[in-house]
Amino acid sequence: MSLPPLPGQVAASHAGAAGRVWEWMDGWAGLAAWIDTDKLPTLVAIVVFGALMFVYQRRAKRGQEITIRRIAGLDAMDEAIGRATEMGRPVLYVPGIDEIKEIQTIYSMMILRHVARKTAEYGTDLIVPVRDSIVMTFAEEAVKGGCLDAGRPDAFVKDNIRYLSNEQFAYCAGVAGIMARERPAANIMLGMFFAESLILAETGFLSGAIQVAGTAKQHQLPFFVAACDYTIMGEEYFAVTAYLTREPNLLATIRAGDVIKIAAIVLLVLGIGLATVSAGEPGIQWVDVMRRSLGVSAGGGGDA
Amino acid sequence: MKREIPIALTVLCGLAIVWSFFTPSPYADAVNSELNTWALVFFSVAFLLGIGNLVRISLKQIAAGHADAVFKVVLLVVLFGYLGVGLLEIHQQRLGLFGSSEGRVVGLGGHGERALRDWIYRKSFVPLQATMFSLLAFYIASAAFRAFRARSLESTLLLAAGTIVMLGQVPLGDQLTGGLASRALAFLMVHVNGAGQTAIIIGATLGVLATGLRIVLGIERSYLSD
Amino acid sequence: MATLGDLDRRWIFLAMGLLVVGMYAAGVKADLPSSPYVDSFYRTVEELPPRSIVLLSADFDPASAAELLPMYTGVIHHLLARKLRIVNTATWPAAPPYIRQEFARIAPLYGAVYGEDWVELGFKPGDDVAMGIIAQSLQNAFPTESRDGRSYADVPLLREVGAGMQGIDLLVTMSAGYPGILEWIAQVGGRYDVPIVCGTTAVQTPDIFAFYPRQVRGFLGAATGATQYLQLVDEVTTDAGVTAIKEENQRRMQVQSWGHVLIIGLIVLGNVIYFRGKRAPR
Amino acid sequence: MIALIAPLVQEAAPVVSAPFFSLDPSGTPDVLGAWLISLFTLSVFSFLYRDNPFYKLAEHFFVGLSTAYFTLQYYEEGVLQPIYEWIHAAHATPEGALVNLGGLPIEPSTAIALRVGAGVFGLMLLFRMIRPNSWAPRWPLAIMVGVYAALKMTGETQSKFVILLGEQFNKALYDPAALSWSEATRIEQTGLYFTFARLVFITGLICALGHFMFTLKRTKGLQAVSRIGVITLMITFGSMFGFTVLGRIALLIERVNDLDRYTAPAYSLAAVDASGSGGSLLLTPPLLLGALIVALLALGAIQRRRPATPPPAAAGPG
Repeated sequence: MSLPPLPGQVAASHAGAAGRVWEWMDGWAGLAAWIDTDKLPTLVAIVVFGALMFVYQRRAKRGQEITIRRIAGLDAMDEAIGRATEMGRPVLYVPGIDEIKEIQTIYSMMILRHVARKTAEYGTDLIVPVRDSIVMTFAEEAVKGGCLDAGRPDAFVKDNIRYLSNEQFAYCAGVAGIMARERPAANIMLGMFFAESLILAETGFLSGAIQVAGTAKQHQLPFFVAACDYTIMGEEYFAVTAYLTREPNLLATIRAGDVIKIAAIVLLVLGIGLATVSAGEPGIQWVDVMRRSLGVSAGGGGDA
Repeated sequence: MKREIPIALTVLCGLAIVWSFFTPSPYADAVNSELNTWALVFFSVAFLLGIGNLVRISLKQIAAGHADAVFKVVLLVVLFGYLGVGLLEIHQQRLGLFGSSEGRVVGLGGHGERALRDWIYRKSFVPLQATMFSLLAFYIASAAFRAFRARSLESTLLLAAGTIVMLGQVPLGDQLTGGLASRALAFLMVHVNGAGQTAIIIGATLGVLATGLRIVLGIERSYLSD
Repeated sequence: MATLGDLDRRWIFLAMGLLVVGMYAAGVKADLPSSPYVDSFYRTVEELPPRSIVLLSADFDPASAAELLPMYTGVIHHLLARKLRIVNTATWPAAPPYIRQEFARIAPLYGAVYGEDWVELGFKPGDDVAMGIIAQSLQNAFPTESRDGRSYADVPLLREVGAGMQGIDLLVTMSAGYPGILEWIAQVGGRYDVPIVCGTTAVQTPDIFAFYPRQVRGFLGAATGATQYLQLVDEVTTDAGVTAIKEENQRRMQVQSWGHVLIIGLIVLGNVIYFRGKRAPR
Repeated sequence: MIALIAPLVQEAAPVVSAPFFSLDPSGTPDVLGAWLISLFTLSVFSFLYRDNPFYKLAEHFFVGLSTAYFTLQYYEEGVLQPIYEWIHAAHATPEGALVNLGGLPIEPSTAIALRVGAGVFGLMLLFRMIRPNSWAPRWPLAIMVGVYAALKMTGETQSKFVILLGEQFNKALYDPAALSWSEATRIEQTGLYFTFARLVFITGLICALGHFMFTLKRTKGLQAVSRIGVITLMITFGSMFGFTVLGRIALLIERVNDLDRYTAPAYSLAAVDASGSGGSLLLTPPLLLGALIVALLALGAIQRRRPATPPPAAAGPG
């Protein structure tokens, strides 16, 4: 990629229809004092996304079905719990190591409730090691709720929700100890992870357990994909939570996100087509008008 | 009462920032800059609160005769020792220490206002943090041998791409592959990784937009229940 | 899997440790081929007219100094050799000592005068918030410069920098994570017409490719990018210090090569044992 | 062992003299500092063998120091400067002069009132220490959450969604002449390579976006798109894996380089005589401390293996 010139001047010739639209946009720029026209597209994006979320949330609340496709990671989780039941060994659930204010930890609690319902139904032990005392209280609530959902409140074992340590590597040593002593047949690791994800995945692999891991941030995903049997990647993490909880807010956000992505893909195909056609053409082309309508040519130091 | 006012404040300040982002006027800039400074002050005060937590837990463990009690004492001595040195250096001008006076800062040994703090920082904080992170080189090596398996198409592609990137970054890689590795690296990074990262970033930004909208419009209440 | 589990991982630790120390002792140096994104970082600086003002932001800490300090030193030599003027800021609390330490050694080599050719504004807490304030009004962000405490208006160089990045011709950030290049893009790239280049740690480098070559004109990725850039800067500067850092980095890249070969070997060996174990009759 | 270490010492100009203690940041590193750096580095590395008192000491020292370090930074820049010094400066502005607030000149009295307000809200935050769930701390927290959410939402939507999409339509990206960089190989300059590369990028981007769609019916087409999307994402994660390995090993090499610097004669316990000889290697910080740590850990290991005899009074570490 050669280095496009620094913010140079627009080409002299404004010939053609595109040129006339370009000049009209120049005129328009100064008019609205109350808004910076370069940022108009961002305002449109925010308003459209907000409107979509609002519409879909109302529909979801009125019971209209928003179907989320079955996420492969969920099948892997159910298979792992099933195998643990067959072998009569516990399931280990690691809810990430971040505090409760991290959105992924809150969603991990919701998924934990679903897992707890399954293990209560199957009568399998569920061990939840945590790194933060506040997360421990939330985890207890989630597992208790799951056992109630399965109609077996007696299945809840308070001692299985264990606060190990709030120091990163000491927590890993604690989890490794549980893996060695109680030999869980399934390790489910969902939430926010940092550099220790590598150690947890390696220890889990060596203990012979089926491992399903998932996190929204992409930096730890390479180690999970390499060492675990199945990985729930990036936005799939939020989709799994929406699928399990059917919570209107979340369903609406995912549906709105899909619509925006479809629009982005259509825009991409159209824009790239135009750009390829007019690559190397001097003067203003329709693709430049399109770029400017996305507030790029001015803000992004672009050129004609 | 306990919930309505905080939510109103969140919505008010959030919308003020959004307004200042879109409006090209000096008043917008002033509002934006002042609200940013307020958020900065609260962020700093919240951080100072965090210290109380650490000191309380350490003191409780020392009192309970915890196995690592002596190390907790080391922690507190270092914490308050460095805080003392820092506060003396910050306020040396007013206190007339180390030769500093009202208008002039000299610092210990004439090496400026933060001489001792920076020395302790370079000789302890630097090696400790850098070495803690470098431990991961060993953990990756162990995991590479014992846990990274090409069990599916996905993990095979991942390990293959990782190998190309590892070879393409170093001189030996090019020597072994006759210059192919660094060219393959450039193609993979700019065209395949570039596309993957763009898609991930667009997805993540839509997530930030969704949570941001819910907070600024007052729909999201979870942060209040802590 | 019995064979793999029995191997105490400390033998692998020992292998990595001995390999790195051994290869480092050997001290072999080798030239690195360049990359398009390092080349465009270098050319973006070369194409700036003399006396242009560059905002250099140190956004790293000791853990990332191993990869970013060589780039930081290289870019200071490059900017001063090109007669450019530098405004220094930092959004990481652990960075200011590095600004002071590097400029104390390098500025005199190019006769750079404090207050006219370069100025040190110090650390600004608040992450994105701080960057928003810096871009929106440097004076509001730093009422006084941090070395002698002189007020903003008294510094000749700062008088040429107005609100909204007016007067800044290039933003260079050495970025270790959050806050860093991605937040500078959001706070500056999205609002003001200033080209941005950066240096990043290995872990963050893959993310930057999404913004290359438009929102980030060029960048130095990890130790490799640092070495490639120092090779380019060494040609335009005469200072022995740059050559020494370049050679030190080239020596490290040679050790890096063996580290990577070890990791690749371990992956291949681990998979061979795993798959042979799987096919062997139970 | 010595043979392996000996070449380490052949520095270009071996440091022969170094001050015992000096605060000068850019001078030759002082001897006291060399001992501290070597102790901390080797103590953290000893964790690779097993958790032991050396590592515990280093870790707790680190937690204490880093907490204090960041506290000072946030106290100085987040409390002292925006409130105390700002009010002090606003107070000292001469009569009739105005104060600059983000480019807008305002009355000093308003500037002071605003920052006093910030200070009051800051104090309300301190109430969390006394009564954690009182209403007072919620107000400043609410403001902070609102400001950060709005700041991220606007800035990121602009640069990481709208402009990131718009930049894909830049004509320069589709002009083969845009291919030339100084060392592009012959193949990379051909139009075919350029078209192939652009097609790979565009298909990868669209399919990866397509993979992260969850509410559409899973038609055959969407499954194929998702498949290509996953392949693109796996190569992306592979490159992140490669770069993480690069980064962590670079850090390890820098630590070795740092320790190597302190094996110079100037840092040895044995004094360096006038002719510059002496300062034997074994008494330099890294090697002496390294030997000490290994010896003590070995002692501990031996004791653990002999449970029969009662452990001596000074029980071994670990």
